[in-house]
Amino acid sequence: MKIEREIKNDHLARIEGKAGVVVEIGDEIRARINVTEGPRFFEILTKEKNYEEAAAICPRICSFCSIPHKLTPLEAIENALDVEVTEQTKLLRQMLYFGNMVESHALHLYLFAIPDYLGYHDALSMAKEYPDLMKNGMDLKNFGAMVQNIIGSREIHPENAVVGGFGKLPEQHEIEKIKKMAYNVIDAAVATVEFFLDYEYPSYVNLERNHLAIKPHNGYGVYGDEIVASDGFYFSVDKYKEYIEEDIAPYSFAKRGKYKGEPFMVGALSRIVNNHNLLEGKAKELLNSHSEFVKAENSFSNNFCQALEIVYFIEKIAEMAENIKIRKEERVKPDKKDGKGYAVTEAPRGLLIYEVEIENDIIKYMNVITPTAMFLPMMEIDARNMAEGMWKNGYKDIDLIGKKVEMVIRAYDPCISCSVHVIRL
Amino acid sequence: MHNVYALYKCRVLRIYDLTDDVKLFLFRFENPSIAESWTFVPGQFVQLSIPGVGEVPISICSSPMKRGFFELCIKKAGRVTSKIFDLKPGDSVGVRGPYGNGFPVKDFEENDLLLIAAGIGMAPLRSVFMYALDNRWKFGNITVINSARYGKRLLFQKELEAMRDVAEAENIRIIQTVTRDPDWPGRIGRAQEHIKYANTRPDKSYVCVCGPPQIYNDVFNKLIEHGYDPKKIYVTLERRMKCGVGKCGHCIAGSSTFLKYICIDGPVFGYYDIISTPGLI
Amino acid sequence: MKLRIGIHGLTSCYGCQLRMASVRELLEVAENFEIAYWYMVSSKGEISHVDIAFVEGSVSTAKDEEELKKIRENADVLVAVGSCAIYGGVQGMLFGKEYEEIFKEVYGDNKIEFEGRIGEPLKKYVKVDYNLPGCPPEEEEIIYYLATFAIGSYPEEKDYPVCTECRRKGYPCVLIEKNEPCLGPLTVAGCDARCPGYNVACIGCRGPLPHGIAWFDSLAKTFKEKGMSKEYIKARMEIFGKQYEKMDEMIEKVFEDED
Amino acid sequence: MRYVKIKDEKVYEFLEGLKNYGKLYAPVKISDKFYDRKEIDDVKKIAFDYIRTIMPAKKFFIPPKEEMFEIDIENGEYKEKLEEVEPFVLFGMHPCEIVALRILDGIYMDEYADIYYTRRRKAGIIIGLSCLPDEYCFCNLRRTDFVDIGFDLFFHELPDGYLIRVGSPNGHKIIDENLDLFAEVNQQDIDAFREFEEKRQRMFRCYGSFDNIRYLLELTMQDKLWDEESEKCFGCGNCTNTCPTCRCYDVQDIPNIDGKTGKRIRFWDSCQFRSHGLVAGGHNFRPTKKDRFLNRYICKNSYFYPLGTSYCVGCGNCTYFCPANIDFLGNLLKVRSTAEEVKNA
Ligand SMILES: Cc1cc2nc3c(=O)[nH]c(=O)nc-3n(C[C@H](O)[C@H](O)[C@H](O)COP(=O)(O)OP(=O)(O)OC[C@H]3O[C@@H](n4cnc5c(N)ncnc54)[C@H](O)[C@@H]3O)c2cc1C
Ligand code: SF4
Ligand code: SF4
Ligand code: SF4
Repeated sequence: MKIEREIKNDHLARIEGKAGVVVEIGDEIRARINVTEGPRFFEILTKEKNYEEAAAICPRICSFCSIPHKLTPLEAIENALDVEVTEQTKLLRQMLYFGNMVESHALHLYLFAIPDYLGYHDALSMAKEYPDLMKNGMDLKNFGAMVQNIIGSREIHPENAVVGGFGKLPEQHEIEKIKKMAYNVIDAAVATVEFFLDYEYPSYVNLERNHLAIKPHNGYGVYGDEIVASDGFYFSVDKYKEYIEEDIAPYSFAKRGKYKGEPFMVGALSRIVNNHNLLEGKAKELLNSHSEFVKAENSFSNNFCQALEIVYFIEKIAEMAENIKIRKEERVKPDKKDGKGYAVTEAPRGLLIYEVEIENDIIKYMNVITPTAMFLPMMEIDARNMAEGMWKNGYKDIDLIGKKVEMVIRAYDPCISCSVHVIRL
Repeated sequence: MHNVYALYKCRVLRIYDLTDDVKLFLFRFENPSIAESWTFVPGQFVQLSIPGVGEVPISICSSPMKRGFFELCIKKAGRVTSKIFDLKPGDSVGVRGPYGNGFPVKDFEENDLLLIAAGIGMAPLRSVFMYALDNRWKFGNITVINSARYGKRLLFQKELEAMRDVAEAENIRIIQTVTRDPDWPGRIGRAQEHIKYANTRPDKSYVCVCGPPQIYNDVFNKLIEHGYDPKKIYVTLERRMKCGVGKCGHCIAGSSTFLKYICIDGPVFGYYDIISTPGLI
Repeated sequence: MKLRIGIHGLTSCYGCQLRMASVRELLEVAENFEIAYWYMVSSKGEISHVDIAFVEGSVSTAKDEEELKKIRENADVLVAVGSCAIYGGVQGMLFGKEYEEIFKEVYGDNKIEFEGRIGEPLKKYVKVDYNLPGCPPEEEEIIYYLATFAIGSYPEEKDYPVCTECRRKGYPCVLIEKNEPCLGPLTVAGCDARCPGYNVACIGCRGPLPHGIAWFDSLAKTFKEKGMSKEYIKARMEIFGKQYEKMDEMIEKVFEDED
Repeated sequence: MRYVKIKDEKVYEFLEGLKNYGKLYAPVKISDKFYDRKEIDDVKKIAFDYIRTIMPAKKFFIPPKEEMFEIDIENGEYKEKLEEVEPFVLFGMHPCEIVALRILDGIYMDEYADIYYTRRRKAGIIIGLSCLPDEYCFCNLRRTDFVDIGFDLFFHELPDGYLIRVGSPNGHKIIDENLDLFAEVNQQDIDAFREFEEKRQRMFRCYGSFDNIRYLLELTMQDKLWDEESEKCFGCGNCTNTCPTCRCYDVQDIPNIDGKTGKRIRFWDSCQFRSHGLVAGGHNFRPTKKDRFLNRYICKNSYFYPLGTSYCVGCGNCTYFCPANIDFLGNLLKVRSTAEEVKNA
């Protein structure tokens, strides 16, 4: 193919991790996302380690979702060793997880995505002219961080969550603090949703697609055992290898997921598409009054859905904080030393699957599939369609097309570090 | 109650380059009543603060006879001293002190005085020297041995050189020597090798030594060989210091039978203190 | 005059940059410094001369190396940020193994057009002026480092272990009390002994103490006396300490008589 | 000396009443094995049988970290930062710790009195409590096992209450203001007190004279014992941090992000750290771990002349809280003092 024009960006800004994008325009239009972030081989790093240590290593896959990368392996390990954690532990973990959702979404929207919408290079310059908007973002982020600090010991790489429970339980007065703060920031969350109502989605990326999301245990949660696709099919996590496969492209250290051989999507949009009827409270009201902003076929809706989720998770945290009365309890120690376990959760960017095999307390096999690796092929298609749509409609300004392609990518909130932790199937 | 860590504001009046990494600073107290009452004994030091960076102990190197002003001779060594080097006339710093025992200059009176300095060691000894000049009639013969590795590292080299001739007439001998500088036109060799050229009478002399810890034993041996009285030999020591007033514990040195704070029991110690106390130097 | 700073990431979890981006004083940082380059946060700017470059991540690809050298050439001062940049990070654990073998284990016979390698610390490639430890670094320290630079000075690096902060905080010692393999004694302080404060033994995420004062041997001996196996001790200590000179040797020494 | 008695049933009422004199701090159990002094809400939580706390009482007078000055960098000024000091009561101080405080007094309230320490010291009421030693205690060797001064009140355990010694005007005041809680000391109490003291004396690990240890230590500094023992050491500073008389601190200026303001802080330091003896130009007065290890033995065994005791008060904290299991007293005994170890103590 003769290449007429090329858009090449070696290092995409405002995403987590290192990737580039290349769009080639010729008789046909091609796009590819080069994942240049170095490989880190987490499956090998955790092999031959005691499971406690493995669970401490996993969060280092990615800082933005270090909570999911802590809580999901913990669950897989606990499943392998038949550890049944207490109700209180489950609740606190969920709260911790929700805190991470709020922080991760807030950071992504305010630091990475919104500057695009308003035409800024970064949030810092945006903050000068939109101080209130930026303050909303910081408040939401700080709230999420606070929840993680209190329950998880810190907002990045939480060491307090351990197999069987927690090293130390939060104090009741800290839970009260969470509750109080949750009510304080809810308006900022609603304002975030409203921000997106002023924008329309580019139609070039409209495309029917499959959305995969968890079937949550309770409510619009993050824990579950089954994965549901928008084509109606569902399967339990231990069968994941039968339906989700991954291949390798020579231009990427990240592997690339396919569901039944086709690219698919995961993340906030997929969750809302599949589980919207589980939403409650303000988030539900907002969804009902603005349902046209949730477009299953358009990945730009992902940002709107993230904003909706922030509202939902803050309300949920407040509700949980309202009800929880901290009881002193010891962490549950496993009786078994061997086993095989699976776990799937909804990380901010979508499905996260862990599989472990333990022998005599030592990890013999670990496999991780991250959301970004799953949606990479879909993201590439959308990026291509964006470029093609614009080109065919007469836009010849390559820089502008490049910017829009980046926006598509940012809408997904890809987590490149996650994607190259590197998987073995 | 007075806060011993509280600082007096001082302004830099003048800065002189002594060598490429040593400068001489002239300071003045802002507060007139302090300027009037503040005094010290040669061998004492101050704690000097650069706001936001930190605090360091520095020996005073001028004569106490000069009221309201004092000089510090500072070598650029690390975080704080580098910032001190950036000071310009008119800038202000925080100072407290003076601290330490200082040299027993009153005892020195009516005796000869031998000052032996190596490297930055000239800083505290210059104060003794200046004091002796200001009170010339109280002292006998005086010799200053100023040594360094290279000629360009000799502190106060020009100042001392300039007074050499006049000084001889006043029974003050100035010996400047370097150890590693082939281009140096003057004397060569370590400080102790020049003790024999001093004009001081061993049986009538007090000796003050300051330099890196490694030189002390050699200097002591030479002095004793020449007949100087060990009881009358003094050295000034250095340690890490954070308070200067015997609190922070960093300068504690010595052995279990003789534990000393360099900051309040020193920095000036007698020869017998040194030899009976492993760990002091 | 505002200092020009650049913030960069090589291969890592991006936690150090995220921590920098989420400090409470972020807007003040933006006000007091000219941020010349920060790809994670801004699409403006390219590598150009800066007063201070902060670099997180380990060198894990040929591209990382190239980028790092370019950063170094353009920076007066270079600060290695976080455990990856200082010791290679968790991925640095593979140090000593063959890259090709590991690659094969993961990617099979597939070829990838970029050259990867085992993660190594920055100091193996360029001169590093200061280390800002942590996994990720603490907010307070990030601000301290920046502020000391801002006033024309530089930071004092800590050379004492987490234990001392554990004691200053009054936490019960998990090593003495529960015989848990706490790495606090050889890990550089700065986190206020967060994990022991949560009854969790320190895994040494901030990396071993600098200046050759991380006593892996003494600690391994104590662990051994508490009944831990050599494999276990090694596996734990290497998570953040693999590329500390002599770590292996020091542990071997303790078990010498047995083998 | 004035003596009064309090019966068991009145003790909690008395403790509750102490809150009128300031915030009440006393030892409580903080984990399976450890105790620490905490502010007391419920006086029933106070641990009367504790032996040692993980943080020595010095924390109340020189906190682990404190701000000394606010700095105005632009104008080159340091403004002293003196926070409000409220009166407080330390209940349950053992003799060794009371002596330790007097040593700190000697250091901190000398000619160059430290204002931060002095203000807190003046605000604190010290109430002693008798104790029975464990195998780590050797206050008897240091002659700090009994205190005559340095407390306001001192509680001695009796089978049915406490015999109280009154040690200061403040102590008298507290007794006088609560007179109805106390009884006269009778012959039975005196017998019980004597019995307790005799029993206590029989429980120590070693007996004999220990003062000569400083000469013996100085003479044996070259022994290979110190190579072997320092090899085990982590250099972590737990010994100095938990020592009631170790008081080294470090000072740092911390600028704020605006570069215009900042604070000067001080925090506990330790001679076990590399930088403790480091001076500019890289010279280190204690370059090896062994130098640093020995330094503590030297320092602690040297004399604090104003009190006529060694800096070490024999509390055993440094051994008990050493994660490397290094036995301070054991090592001193190895350089052979004339004190004798009693097996099966
Ligand atoms: C009694 C006394 C008198 C002195 N007189 C002079 C003098 O006249 N001229 C001169 O140039 N230098 C003198 N020094 C040495 C001077 O104090 C150090 O060079 C200075 O502290 C280095 O600090 P820095 O921050 O620049 O170096 P860094 O190495 O960055 O030091 C960091 C910190 O360590 C401490 N520290 C480091 N080195 C020393 C040291 N040698 N002594 C004490 N504390 C140290 C300081 O508290 C300092 O804040 C004297 C030292 C003492 C103890
Ligand atoms: S818990 Fe760990 S960090 Fe704390 S004192 Fe013990 S060994 Fe040191
Ligand atoms: S205690 Fe250890 S593992 Fe925990 S944060 Fe500190 S250095 Fe990291
Ligand atoms: S040296 Fe040890 S035994 Fe002596 S007072 Fe200090 S902690 Fe107690």
